[in-house]
Amino acid sequence: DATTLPYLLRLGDACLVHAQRLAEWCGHAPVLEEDIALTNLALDQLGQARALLSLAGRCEGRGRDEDALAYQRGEAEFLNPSLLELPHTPPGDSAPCFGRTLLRGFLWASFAQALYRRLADSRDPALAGIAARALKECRYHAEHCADWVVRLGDGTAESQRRMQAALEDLWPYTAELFEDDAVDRAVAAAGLGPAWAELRPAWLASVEPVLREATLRMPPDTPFRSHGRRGRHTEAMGLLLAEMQSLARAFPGAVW
Amino acid sequence: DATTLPYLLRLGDACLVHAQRLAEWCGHAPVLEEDIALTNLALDQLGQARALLSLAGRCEGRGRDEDALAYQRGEAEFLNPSLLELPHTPPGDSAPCFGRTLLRGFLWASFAQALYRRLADSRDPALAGIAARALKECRYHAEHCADWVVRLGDGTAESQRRMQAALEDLWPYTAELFEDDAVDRAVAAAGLGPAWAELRPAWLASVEPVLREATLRMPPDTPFRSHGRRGRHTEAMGLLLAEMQSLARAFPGAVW
Amino acid sequence: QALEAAFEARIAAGEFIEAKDWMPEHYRRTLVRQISQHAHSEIVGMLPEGHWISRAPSLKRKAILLAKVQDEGGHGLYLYAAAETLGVSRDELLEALHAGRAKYSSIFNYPTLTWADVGVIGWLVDGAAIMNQVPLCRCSYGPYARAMIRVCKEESFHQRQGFESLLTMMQQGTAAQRAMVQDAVDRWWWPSLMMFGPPDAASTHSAQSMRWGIKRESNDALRQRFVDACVEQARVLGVGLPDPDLRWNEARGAHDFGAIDWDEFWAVVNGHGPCNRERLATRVSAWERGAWVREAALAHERKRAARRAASQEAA
Amino acid sequence: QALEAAFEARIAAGEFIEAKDWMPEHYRRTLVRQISQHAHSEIVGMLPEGHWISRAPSLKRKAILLAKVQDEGGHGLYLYAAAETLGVSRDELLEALHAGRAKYSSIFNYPTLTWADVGVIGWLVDGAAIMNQVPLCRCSYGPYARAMIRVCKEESFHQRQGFESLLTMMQQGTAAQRAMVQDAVDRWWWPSLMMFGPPDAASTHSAQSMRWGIKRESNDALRQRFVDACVEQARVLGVGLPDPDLRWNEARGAHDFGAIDWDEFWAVVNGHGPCNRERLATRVSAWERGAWVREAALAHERKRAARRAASQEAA
Repeated sequence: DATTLPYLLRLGDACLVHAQRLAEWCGHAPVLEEDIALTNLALDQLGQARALLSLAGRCEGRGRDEDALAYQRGEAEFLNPSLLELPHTPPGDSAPCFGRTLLRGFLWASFAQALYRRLADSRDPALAGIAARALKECRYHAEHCADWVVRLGDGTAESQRRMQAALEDLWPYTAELFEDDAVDRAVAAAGLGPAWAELRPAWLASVEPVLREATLRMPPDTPFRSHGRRGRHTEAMGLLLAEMQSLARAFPGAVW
Repeated sequence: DATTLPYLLRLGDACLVHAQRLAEWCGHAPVLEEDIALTNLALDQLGQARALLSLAGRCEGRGRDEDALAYQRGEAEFLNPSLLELPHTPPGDSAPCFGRTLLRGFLWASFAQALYRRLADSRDPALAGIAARALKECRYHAEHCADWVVRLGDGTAESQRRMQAALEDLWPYTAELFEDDAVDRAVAAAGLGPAWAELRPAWLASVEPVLREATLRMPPDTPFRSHGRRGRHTEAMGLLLAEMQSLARAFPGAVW
Repeated sequence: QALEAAFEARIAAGEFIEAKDWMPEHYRRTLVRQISQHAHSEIVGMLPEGHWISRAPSLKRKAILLAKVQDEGGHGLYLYAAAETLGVSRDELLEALHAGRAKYSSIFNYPTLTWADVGVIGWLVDGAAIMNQVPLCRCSYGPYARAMIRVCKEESFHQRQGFESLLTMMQQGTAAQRAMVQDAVDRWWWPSLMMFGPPDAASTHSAQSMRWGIKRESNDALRQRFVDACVEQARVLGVGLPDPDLRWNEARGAHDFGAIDWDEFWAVVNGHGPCNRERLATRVSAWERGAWVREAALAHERKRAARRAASQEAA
Repeated sequence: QALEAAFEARIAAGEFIEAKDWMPEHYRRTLVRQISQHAHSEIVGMLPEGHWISRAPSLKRKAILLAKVQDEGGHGLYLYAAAETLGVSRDELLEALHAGRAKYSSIFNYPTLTWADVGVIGWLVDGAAIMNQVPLCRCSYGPYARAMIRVCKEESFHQRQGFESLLTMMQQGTAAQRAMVQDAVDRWWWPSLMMFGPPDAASTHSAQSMRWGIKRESNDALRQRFVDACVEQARVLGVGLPDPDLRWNEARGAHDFGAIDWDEFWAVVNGHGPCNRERLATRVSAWERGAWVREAALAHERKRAARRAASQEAA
């Protein structure tokens, strides 16, 4: 129906876009162990994306598979929260910031854990199965990222400054995760999954202690709102998709 | 025939790719006057590219216009020398280097002047007409860029260091401009235009005094060779095309 | 007092004030604020459209867009020059922008998400800018008025180009292109209406500026004129305007339109728009990355001057 | 002398030398050079293939490629660990790489220009690497031999995946895809043959290394075996190999093949290959950009240790 599909795409696209970003570190991380760990996160997120997009395609019933959804949609049809599409490079900076990546990874994995925990009880057994598996992965992601958030927040003066700046950049984008809307309400009413807005207390409960341990100050709420879940993205999204889809679009009819 | 087309594409693609790179500075230059000047260079190069690609399309006789050639070809079909596709950011650096851009602009405009001067006498009146007009533009480009090369070469210790590094990076790519091959020989024999290899003395005569005034040391020749003119590009080219062609490819059948 | 009276008399007579003329400090400050804000808007305004240069879908459109963004840089140049006649340097003005003390037009804090945004910015944003700026061609300060004449002429050209590009997509394009245009109109319509500033009732500065001829028409009057013009243009394009309350009011001889979300307006003005952080950071970073270039140019100039002096001495 | 004789006897008996065992300094140095060069090759080798992760044309292929590049990072880890058993730290080895004192496999100085390059690297480059490395699984130094067993197992898997991806394109793909595969084979064939090193006549180090079992077969013998295997695989794929002199020699029971351009080989080894500058600069910049992260991690560790110590004292 008209609400299940966007509900699944919001999560599936988030995983896909996050995987795309995480993979940018492969070969470029500060230590070899993190080249491997971030690629691991990317692989897990990609696996979740594939399962969710495949399910979305079946649910849509128009014959689109994971690749049709990943490679043949336009920007406005992607429904990931904007948080996940932001570049690793802070606004105005030149180089990608590892701390920003890990902080986003932490904010998202904490959210994803809360969401998958509820989705594991979904009335839809396929979705429940995906969620049960993903939950374990996200638990590891949240731990790995939280370790780094603490290490870098409570590290040197410079790392503290960078992490606080990253938090101030990223925090406004987390508001979108909990915006209530008709899609979420319908899905929640049908027992398919929770309205994301319900997850805020659980999310805050897992996020706050880590930020505190990392000596980071939580930014105040602002009227800023991103709207990726409604298909209105940031300027970063078009460039991400241009690159991601370039090859698939340049070879119509190809089999890979 | 089979040699005129690649001969025209080598030059037309060089102008197109150079315009694409120059335009990246628009809004990001070190002084507002250079935002405007570099955009001017980009516009001139784009105008030359359009004229040359249109001529190439007519010469090919398969109904491809400038846009079909710019947006629907694969990487290996682009025949610009690799020099023009290199990013403004030096290898391993984070930010684009204005000096590197102006140095490349100078090396290329000096070459283009020498080439257009000869093409203005082409047996093909359409090509001769394009060349006559482009020659005036390139004279201005060479002057503008040379001024900056001197200013930055003979400026501060830091600017000298950056310019020397840029010269050492870019110089090996200039060897390609003068590689002799069957395409050039056939075209020269037909009186359509010079073999690029013939232009080396004229080019060196205009380049050397400026580099000397800029206090830059000309790097020794090395066995390094780039092969963009044969369609074998650098890793930068695929990403440049992915971005440039993304919109055109995502909307098949569109009219803009 | 005599000076002030003479100044007021020239204003009243509709004469231009020139750079060398005496003027009240408040007049000067108001002008510097307004002109520099306008100049900053031009150079920040290069960014949202510049974002699409690399992806322009045809070489002709790429050339048009490049030339347009270049013109905006040119407007920035004239306007900084006009501000400099008031005794403040471009570097000082840029410093104020980079430090967040000076403002630029809030409209440029919205993102350009599709190619149609480029056309819609030409049509609606440049259209609103012209509506705001044409009266300034008769502004009391001569250098500003003359700069605005040139700016307005070029902006009108951009506005027609933007409209023409949308018309091509709507009339000759695919269904996907038409949907892209409609989506862009939906996103830019309300922010464009906000470009005329707060309702007259809430607008500061206005009375004094009107009297000085720095401002010549009220926010609401200009906004109404813009809406009336756009309704007809939207009909020609074949796009809808995203306002269910928009309708012709025979009695007023004008279109009624829905309530503007002023909370959004103030949020964006106060730094919480979609791209405020990115726009400013991009400008600051371009400036900082260019520091070595500007230093080298100065160093080279000094070396040349020294060499000239030495060779004259030797002669 | 007694130690040396015992060492030589164990080598002769085909026994493993372990980290704690006595070994001649030259043996140690040779091993450090070879193992670290191999480790560096793994991490530099992440770059050319990593270049295509963002554009992988299907999600399945993206996952396979990610996992493969991750495995290369893993190989780097085992190999640095094996080198560390010889008393040299990973940081020292990286420092030598970044300063240009240590080498890595020259093959990674070639660019990946199309998606087919990813498949061809799997097929030919990993294929050649396995051919080189399988004998090292029986190398005399235990930690290296054990690392190589694991590496070779994974590389074989990668090689099959690369081959399978090419087979899919050749058998189920479009004409454009088949052309892309052929183009990639044309570019990678000769550099792959160069991976076995200079001809035996020109090869240094070899005799001693053979005696120590650090190397077990000659460059030319391995190269011949590789060519013979590839001819059959190319036939299955339906691609041509870009060598007009390649043909079966019944008398030798092996394929004759054309002359390798050793000038190109030495140019690339000596820093003048297509991507030497980019590869090294990319590694150095990743390392330098990560400095603040590594420093912060150390600082945090010190803080924690201090807090632990303080709380134990208090208790």
